Amino acid sequence: MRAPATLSFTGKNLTCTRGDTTVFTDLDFDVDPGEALIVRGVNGSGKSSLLRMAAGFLAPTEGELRREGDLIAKDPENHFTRLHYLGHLNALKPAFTVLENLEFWRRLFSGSTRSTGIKTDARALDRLGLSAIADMPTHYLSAGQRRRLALARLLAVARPLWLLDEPTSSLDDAGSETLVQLISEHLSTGGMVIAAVHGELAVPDCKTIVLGSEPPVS
Amino acid sequence: MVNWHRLANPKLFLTWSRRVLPWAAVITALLLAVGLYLSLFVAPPDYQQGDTVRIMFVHVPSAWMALFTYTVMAGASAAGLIWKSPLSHLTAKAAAPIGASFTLLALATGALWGQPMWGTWWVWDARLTSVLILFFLYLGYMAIWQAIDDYTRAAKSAAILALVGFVNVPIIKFSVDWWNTLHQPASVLRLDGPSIHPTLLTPLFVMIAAFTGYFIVLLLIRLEREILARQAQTLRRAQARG
Amino acid sequence: MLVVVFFVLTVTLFPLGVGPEASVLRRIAPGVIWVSALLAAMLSLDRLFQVDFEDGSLDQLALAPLPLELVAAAKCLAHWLSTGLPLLVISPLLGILLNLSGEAYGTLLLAMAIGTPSLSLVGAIGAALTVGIRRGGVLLSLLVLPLYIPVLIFGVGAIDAALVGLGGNAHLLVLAAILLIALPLAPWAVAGALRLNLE
Amino acid sequence: MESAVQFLDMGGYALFVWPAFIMVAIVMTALLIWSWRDLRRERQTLELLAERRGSGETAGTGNDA
Repeated sequence: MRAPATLSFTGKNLTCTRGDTTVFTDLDFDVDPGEALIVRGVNGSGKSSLLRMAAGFLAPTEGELRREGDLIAKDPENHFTRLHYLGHLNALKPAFTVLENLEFWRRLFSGSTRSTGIKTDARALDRLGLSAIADMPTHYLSAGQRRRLALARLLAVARPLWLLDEPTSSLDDAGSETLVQLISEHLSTGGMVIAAVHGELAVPDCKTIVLGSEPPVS
Repeated sequence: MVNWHRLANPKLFLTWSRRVLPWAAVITALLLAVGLYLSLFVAPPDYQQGDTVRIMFVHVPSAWMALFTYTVMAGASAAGLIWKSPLSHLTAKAAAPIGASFTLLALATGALWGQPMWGTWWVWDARLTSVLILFFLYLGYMAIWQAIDDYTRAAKSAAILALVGFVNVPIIKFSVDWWNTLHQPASVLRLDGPSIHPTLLTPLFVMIAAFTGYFIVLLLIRLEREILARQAQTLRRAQARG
Repeated sequence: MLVVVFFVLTVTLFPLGVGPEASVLRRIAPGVIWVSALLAAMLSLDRLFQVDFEDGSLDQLALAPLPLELVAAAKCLAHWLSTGLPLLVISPLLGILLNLSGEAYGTLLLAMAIGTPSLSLVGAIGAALTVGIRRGGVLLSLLVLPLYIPVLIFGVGAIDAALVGLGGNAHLLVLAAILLIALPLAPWAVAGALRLNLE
Repeated sequence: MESAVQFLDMGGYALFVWPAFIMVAIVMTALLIWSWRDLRRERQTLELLAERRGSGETAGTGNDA
């Protein structure tokens, strides 16, 4: 193991109960900068719960989540502002155009003024092949295009930790390839990714944990 | 964060409450008997209101219990949110229907008391109106428990509502009192009379004590039922998956 | 804008119900305007957080660099600008509709200006508590209307006092006090309630 | 006997005093009985579940509220 990575994101014997059912118990994981963690498991095995817990939305019933050594529960804001969370829902307003949606979130997240952000928005849209329809209202977009727009948010504002819940859902092959490239680039710049997936996500040398049936293997 | 409250508390509570319940029931019964005897037989009729003043011996305790129960609910909700103990949320949930019943009793007895005096069943008196609004706060609290399926979310939402309601009770009381004095010159026959005659005080306090005892007995019963219902639900879920 | 139409429509119902006599209308004008404003403000509350909850924006709002309390305050302001302000602007017109006598208009505007923000703040708490609940709108009105009563009483009281010539300052001050209580507490309660929905 | 009738009359307000007391008595006892029956029913269902669980599986897990 390399020097104890101070920038790592770790979870120790996490237990998650939803209502009264225990979704998973004493689960450990740790992700260091430049590493990806793939979460597998059958439907309902708690993949989404784990990601929402990692994001700090859902407090673990037992166990601790630490980022760079300190508890995220102590200072959730600090954790929130340094992660991207991509859930099943894309958080897009149908009435806004593609560019307006991206710009809204970019300005809210980075707090930067309009001018500097224009270039990053354009680059993000271009990277995901949405430049052509930048001015189209979002409710005209297909599910795949909406998913790409949600992914564009990851590029528009640089944040070290990506939490992706089935990011490839409704993406076509080209889209999935782009996603894998984006993840690899993010990892190469020292970013961290935790992704819940079904099927394959061709990210080289990444850790995997499986929820549900058999005990997690790291 | 330390939540040792959570684990030990319910079982500890159940053993404790089963021991306390019979005693509380006996004391309450005694208080009720004494109170009824005093209010019906011993207390003299009021020189102005005659015997209708006896209704005060059930009206005032009911209204007082309605407010007391809401305070208990707010306190339990605050404790539930701060120390994250489900027992507190269950206490508030168990208390709500009791409080709502007391508000209804207060309104009904108030109408029965007001009728001979003002010839109408409902009087927009400041206290009666405040109790009516308190009844709506109770309905809102109970409705939110029903509306949300997930237990933890329902408990916390209800707790927030109880606290928001609690902050508003004095504001509502103040504004209704002010509104009442504006529209109705202070009527001589205020519900509790110009000043309560000393001989009426003792029965009143005994009745209030009896009502409080009744509240505690009922709360313990309802709380135990809530705890057992939760445990049954967990067992059912476990078996469904087991 | 629908809110304003609802407001005007509700107020016009009263003369049809109560009868057109000017003296009666003048007497009940403040009450009618305020009750209608209350209902109008409450109508648009359930969309305040429900839409964001359903399309996933609520999660992203929690990830924004500003605290959730500030997001809640911004939502309350947005609700006031979209409902409270239009109601404020149109209320004199309704005063005319109900033969409200001349000297009360100043106090009417002042009372509405100080009172309607409290409606948005307190209403936002109800909206946040009923996010994600089926048929939450009905529950929302049950939760929020009792809490609106103080604003109603002192809002109408201010106008009545102005009509009688005493001047509604005392009532406006109480309305301001209610607002000052709601200003810090409401966003805090709303944020607490929203966090529940993040789980 | 005479004072009994006079007592029941409540100085002419019998129609108001007695209903008030009776109503309070009815509501309070009804609430008490209803809650008590609820509790007993809950205890039975819990025992039932516990038995089935006991026979069903060996490891009885301690559960809490």
